[in-house]
Amino acid sequence: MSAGKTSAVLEARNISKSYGGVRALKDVTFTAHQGKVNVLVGENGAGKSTLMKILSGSEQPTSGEILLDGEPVVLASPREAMKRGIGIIHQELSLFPNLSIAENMFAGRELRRGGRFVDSGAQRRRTREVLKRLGQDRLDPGTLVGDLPIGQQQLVEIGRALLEDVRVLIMDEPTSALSNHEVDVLFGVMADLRAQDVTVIYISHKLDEFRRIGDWVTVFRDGSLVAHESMDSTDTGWIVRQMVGRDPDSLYVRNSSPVGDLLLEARGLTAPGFHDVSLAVRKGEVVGIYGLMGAGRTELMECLMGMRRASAGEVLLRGKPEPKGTVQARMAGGLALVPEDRQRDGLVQTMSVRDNILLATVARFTRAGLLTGGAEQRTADAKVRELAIKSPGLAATVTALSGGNQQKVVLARALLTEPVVLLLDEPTRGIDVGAKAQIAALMADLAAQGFGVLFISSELAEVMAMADRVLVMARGRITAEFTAQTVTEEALVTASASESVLEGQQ
Amino acid sequence: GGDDSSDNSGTAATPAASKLIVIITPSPDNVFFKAEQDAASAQAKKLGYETLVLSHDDDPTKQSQEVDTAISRKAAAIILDNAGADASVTAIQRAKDAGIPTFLVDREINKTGVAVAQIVSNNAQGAGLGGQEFAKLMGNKGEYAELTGKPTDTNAGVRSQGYHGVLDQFPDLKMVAQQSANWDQAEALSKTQTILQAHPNIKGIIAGNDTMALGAWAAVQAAKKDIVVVGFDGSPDVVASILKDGIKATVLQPASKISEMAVDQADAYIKAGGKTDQPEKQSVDCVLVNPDNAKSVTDFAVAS
Amino acid sequence: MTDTHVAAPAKTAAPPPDAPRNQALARAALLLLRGRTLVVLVLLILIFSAISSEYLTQSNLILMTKHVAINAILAIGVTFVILTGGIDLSVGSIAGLASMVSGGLLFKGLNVPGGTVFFSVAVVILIGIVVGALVGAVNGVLITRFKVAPFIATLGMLYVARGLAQLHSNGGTYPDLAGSAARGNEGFHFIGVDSLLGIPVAVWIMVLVAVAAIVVTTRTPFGRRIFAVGGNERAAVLSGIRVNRIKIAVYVISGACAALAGLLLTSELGAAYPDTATTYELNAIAAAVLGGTALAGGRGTIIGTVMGAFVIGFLSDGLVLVGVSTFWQSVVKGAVIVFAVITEQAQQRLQSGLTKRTA
Amino acid sequence: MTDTHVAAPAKTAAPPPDAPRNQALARAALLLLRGRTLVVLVLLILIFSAISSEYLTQSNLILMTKHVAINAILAIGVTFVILTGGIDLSVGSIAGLASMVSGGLLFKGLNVPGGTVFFSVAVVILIGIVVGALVGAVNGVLITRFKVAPFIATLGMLYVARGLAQLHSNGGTYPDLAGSAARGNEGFHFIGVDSLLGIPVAVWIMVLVAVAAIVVTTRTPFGRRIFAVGGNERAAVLSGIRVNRIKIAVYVISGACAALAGLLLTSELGAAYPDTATTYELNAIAAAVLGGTALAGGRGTIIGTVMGAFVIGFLSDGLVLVGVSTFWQSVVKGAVIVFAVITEQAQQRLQSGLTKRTA
Ligand SMILES: Nc1ncnc2c1ncn2[C@@H]1O[C@H](COP(=O)(O)OP(=O)(O)OP(=O)(O)O)[C@@H](O)[C@H]1O
Ligand SMILES: Nc1ncnc2c1ncn2[C@@H]1O[C@H](COP(=O)(O)OP(=O)(O)OP(=O)(O)O)[C@@H](O)[C@H]1O
Ligand SMILES: O[C@@H]1[C@H](O)[C@H](O)CO[C@H]1O
Ligand SMILES: [Mg+2]
Ligand SMILES: [Mg+2]
Repeated sequence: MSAGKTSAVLEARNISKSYGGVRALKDVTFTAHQGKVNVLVGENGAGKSTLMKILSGSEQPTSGEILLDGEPVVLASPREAMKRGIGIIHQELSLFPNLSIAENMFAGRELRRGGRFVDSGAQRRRTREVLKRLGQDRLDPGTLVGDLPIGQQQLVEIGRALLEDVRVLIMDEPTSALSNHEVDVLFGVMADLRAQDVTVIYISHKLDEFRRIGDWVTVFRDGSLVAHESMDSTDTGWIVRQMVGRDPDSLYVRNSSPVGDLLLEARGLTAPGFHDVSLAVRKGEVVGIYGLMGAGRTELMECLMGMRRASAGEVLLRGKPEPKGTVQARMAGGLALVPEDRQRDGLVQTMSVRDNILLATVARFTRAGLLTGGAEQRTADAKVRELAIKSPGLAATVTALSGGNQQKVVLARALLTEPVVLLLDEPTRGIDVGAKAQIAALMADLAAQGFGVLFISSELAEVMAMADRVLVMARGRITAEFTAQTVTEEALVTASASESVLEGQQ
Repeated sequence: GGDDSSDNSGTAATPAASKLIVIITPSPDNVFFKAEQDAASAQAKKLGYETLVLSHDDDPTKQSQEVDTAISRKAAAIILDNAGADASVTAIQRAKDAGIPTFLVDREINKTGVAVAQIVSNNAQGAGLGGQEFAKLMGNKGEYAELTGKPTDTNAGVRSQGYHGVLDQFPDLKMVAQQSANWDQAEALSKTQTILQAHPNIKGIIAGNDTMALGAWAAVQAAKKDIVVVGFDGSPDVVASILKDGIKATVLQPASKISEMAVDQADAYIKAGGKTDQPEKQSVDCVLVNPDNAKSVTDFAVAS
Repeated sequence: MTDTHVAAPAKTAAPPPDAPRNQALARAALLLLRGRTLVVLVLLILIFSAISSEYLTQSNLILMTKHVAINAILAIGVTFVILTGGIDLSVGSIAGLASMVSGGLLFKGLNVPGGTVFFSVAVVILIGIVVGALVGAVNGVLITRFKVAPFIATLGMLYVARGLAQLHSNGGTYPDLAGSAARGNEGFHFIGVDSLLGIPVAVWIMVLVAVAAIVVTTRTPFGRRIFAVGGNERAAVLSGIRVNRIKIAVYVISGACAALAGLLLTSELGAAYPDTATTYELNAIAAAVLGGTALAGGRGTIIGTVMGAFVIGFLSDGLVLVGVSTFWQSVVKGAVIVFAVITEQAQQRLQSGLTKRTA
Repeated sequence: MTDTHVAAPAKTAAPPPDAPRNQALARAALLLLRGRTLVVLVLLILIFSAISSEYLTQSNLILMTKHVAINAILAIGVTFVILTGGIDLSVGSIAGLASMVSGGLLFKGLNVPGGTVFFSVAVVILIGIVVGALVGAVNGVLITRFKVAPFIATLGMLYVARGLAQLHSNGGTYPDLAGSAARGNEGFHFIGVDSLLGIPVAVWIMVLVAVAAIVVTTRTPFGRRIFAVGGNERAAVLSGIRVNRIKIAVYVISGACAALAGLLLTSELGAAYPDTATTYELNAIAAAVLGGTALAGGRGTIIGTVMGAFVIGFLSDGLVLVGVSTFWQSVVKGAVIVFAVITEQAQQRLQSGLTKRTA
């Protein structure tokens, strides 16, 4: 698609932003083209979200100005940005878990009846329409958002933005928790918006994905804007080069270690969310679980880790049943989990980067019962270097890190427990290409050292590239299993849609 | 569930036959009120009544609700050591309107014709006694501090006035600090300690009741000072302290006697079908307790 | 409305095939549990009326309900605050201050240059409530503009308002609030003592306040925003909700409710004293939490709070009525409060399924 | 371990070049603000000593510190609880119960078949503390196993423990705790009345408790886990932390501290009465929050709590010392508490930068 002749709607001029000692943005001048999909890419921590927060009024720049239709404007609050027609879908979901989907959609701008009262009937109707537009016909607008899996929450967040009459819609990684089908639906919606002359700013780490929809691409590196091109004149290789400053040949490293003894085995495992699941992970093996949103993969992982009680079945670690089913017992048996929702399950937001990294292993750093600061510091520092975690310092609060770097902190913690089998629930969600490659390499490396890896992914390309063996889950059951040699995209999609599961039951 | 036929419900069905006396006092962790409760309850039982002993913790609202309960239970009479001279009037009036006579002990209310009797110790007279003894112990000169009671209790004011009626006549007796310790022992301790810091030359502390005197005495002992402490009530703990040459004096209120009088009068009133031959306001004189007579004091009474 | 056929994958959002039955069961269990406060209340009534035939008489029920009214009104105000994730420890003191202000106006009038003015009872009540609302506004401003934690701001106000109440009369009591025809300020006993259609006016007032609060919380944009603020404050800001305004408003409501409760109490007692409603804040908060309001904010109902107030009130009165000793009253009251919540918690667990947010 | 495959730009981990200077500045500002409780304290001391020359004497400072000790010990215990995101309203009642149990053992001994046993003072104190710890354990079990909200569980315990304290003596006071040589239980006054090296034993005890608490919170895995539980309970679970054990432990600590405080108070008073330490919970929580402990959990320091207790204590005593009337004491105390926190909030804002999490 062609960028064609365009005019600037929203411009950022010479914007800089510092958080204490951290310069998140350095003199950035950025233009969003009217009626186009403007894609922003860059490594984790490059400053993309920071710029978007500034453009949507929730953060103020340290210096620089914002122009809307060529006029300088001050966006002092989200409310003001909204009044000027700038809407945003935040990277970290900002929903009300205690309210229904419909109430979330209309929070702050409720539909009224008689001027004074909330017209909840109308809200529900319009919510249903929006959900339908997003392919979520079955979702009841009365459902509490806190009860939704993260992918559906992300759709609610998207739906909110669609309800508004916006001229500029900022989407900060809206698809990080969505699977291919929902992404397709969303792209359809974006095409509609573009047809209505709405300007879209779109941030994503999924290269193959945004190339399909983007008109312009802007690349950030280390707080600076390093390139701005029309999508047509670029290719994937060029984008990755701009982002990481090197050639992108071997993005994914495949494991090729010999497979050994059984490390983790589940037999007939059943719990709310999944049914009669049996699987095995061996020494030196990287196993992927593919499936659609809501397939029950997260529940399965949590159950393996001892966070949920199994109603039937058993889990064996290195051939021995582990009947206790507590997190401690599973951890002692050699499991570690990097959870899907890092804000909810991963990070202790009040703690420093160092303390978060060491949390699961803190008891190791004691002498005579007291913590030894030196050993702690050394260990945490080593992990930060090893995983290239970009942080203002070990003592900084973990919330000061960019999303992707927060993810690495959780990963570092899990690795420190020296697991026999590492469980990763969507480990690459919200992670830049460089880091993805790193995680793939890490998984391969672990396998080579004789560990097992079990990971969840909703990205076809990723799961195909990284897994030695792929299990497919649908509706709480394992519906298919492939090896790296036998797996194809079509086979995965078919197995994950899996009407056959249903039919098989009836 | 109102269909069970215990004798409880039988009694309640005919109010005239009610044999329940409700006794309401402040918190019994002041032995004074405990003595009051115990004496009233014992006397009532002796006269063949059931009793319900309640505590209002100096909260007039709680008291009001307890009076409501007495009305609900169709009590024959209420014996009350009230929670506030003004804030108690309505509740007592309500009981009266419901045909339940109230007999006040220890503390007066600011209205007559509502309660059948207000039997209190003669606080003014007692404070006069206490003041005189305190002045004497001080040698009619020197700095002293006063701990006053709960501001909402008339007794606090009457006693303070009574003390000053005597003490202010001595030009060399100088009050350097006056604080309310709300009748409370721990508060009296802490406040006295601080007062002793501010005024190291204090020679005496006069307290509006005995719990505060005990708190003050603990502070004096901790400071290892030679300070005259005088209280008011005649509680056993203070009497014991007097015998050990600790606290110097207290003013005994015949608490048990007052309670018994109230119950006796209630009984007479009930039996007479709602008539009394006693005046509403009755006061019983107090007795000074010092080392001379402390031995003969037992349970708020001086053996004569 | 979605019977039109869609591509297969979208269906994965639907629950597994056996869900409808399970869900119906879960919903029934939830309904039962939601009524748990009610169940506890009914249990209390059954137990007490088994012990004393006086408990379940019309007159005692009316009386107990009147006692409940004051705590219920306080608790309704506090519920607004808790729903936003705040807390209000100052309600007892605000009740005391309003009591003294209104009591003073009735008893001794207002000194103005050239004499003393007396206001009608309606105006006096209004002034009392406005005073409460103003103190609440100060709480709100401290919490929003000066970022003082609600616990501390309202704890400070607990002391300040109580001190002001005492200073108002220099510690004394305004003993007589009957007013006089000459001053045109008779009739204060109406709200706390009188009855309408056999029901105490105080109970009617409680009903009015409760109904208004239910409408506001469940049917108005303001009400829904209260839940939004309590559910996720950052998201509320990002949604353009004026969070500070909402917060100030709930403290104003709480202050006004506290003042109203204080005035009812004062009218009932016929005297205003500065210690009115001391420590009532704990009972009010307990009623709200007993009724299912989450202290973390975002979850709760007014009707639950009222039920909670009934449990506490019917329990306290019952213990007194059946003649349980003061000391045992304390023990039993504490135990019942905990017990009632153990059942409440079962509800919450069922309601929020297994994925509980703990952030 | 995996730097083989990807030559990831590891240097990105380094902060930008101009960071050190800015950071140093920010750190200096933070340090100044962190001392704000200290600043408020110094201000208080300056003001009071300007009014009264007796305020800043050695003996008065010692006395005030002794008064602080009791609240500080309560507050340290409560801080453990608040750090996990809980609250303990029962500490005042636990202090009262421990006071009665130990007081009873000293005054009348323990009735056993065949007579009455008296224990030595050390054993009596130990028993008191164990009672407090046990009550705390009950709180912890209610909160973890029965999922009762901490506010409600400990509010219930506030009533239950107080009731038990009253039942212990049937409402009465144990007036004489001096013991006797014959019974081998003399010397209870040591902890509350005596001094060592010119400093009251109670103050030494406070110092010991504070130092132990600092070490535990900052230098042990247990302490680290307390912060984790308060910061994000789910993340703590996933890190293999036994959240329930940690929670029970903090309530046990809080109960034991409360009992210790109750015993100090009792020793000082020389008498045990069931209303000992009524409403002290509010002051204890206020000290913790004044000292910068976040009620949401996960943030706070013991040293801050101790400072908070000093502010409250030095303020209260100062007001009495300079002869401010009771009513104004209340007003000023409330205002200072709020003021001190306004400055604390400034610190928090600086500390957490601009992106505050509110979830
Ligand atoms: N509140 C904050 N305090 C301190 N530093 C911050 C804060 N917010 C962001 N930063 C820093 O600013 C930089 C840019 O972060 P930003 O969130 O904009 O990155 P991003 O490009 O969106 O990354 P990602 O792809 O991981 O979402 C990072 O180094 C981050 O650590
Ligand atoms: N809190 C909840 N309440 C009710 N149902 C839930 C809840 N959480 C998950 N589910 C349901 O459980 C099933 C599995 O959800 P889960 O989040 O495990 O899927 P997933 O395969 O991990 O998908 P995703 O890719 O979104 O992580 C779905 O049917 C989902 O709707
Ligand atoms: O008369 C009593 C006693 O003195 C008691 O100690 C306090 O309250 C007063 O009313
Ligand atoms: Mg980002
Ligand atoms: Mg998942």
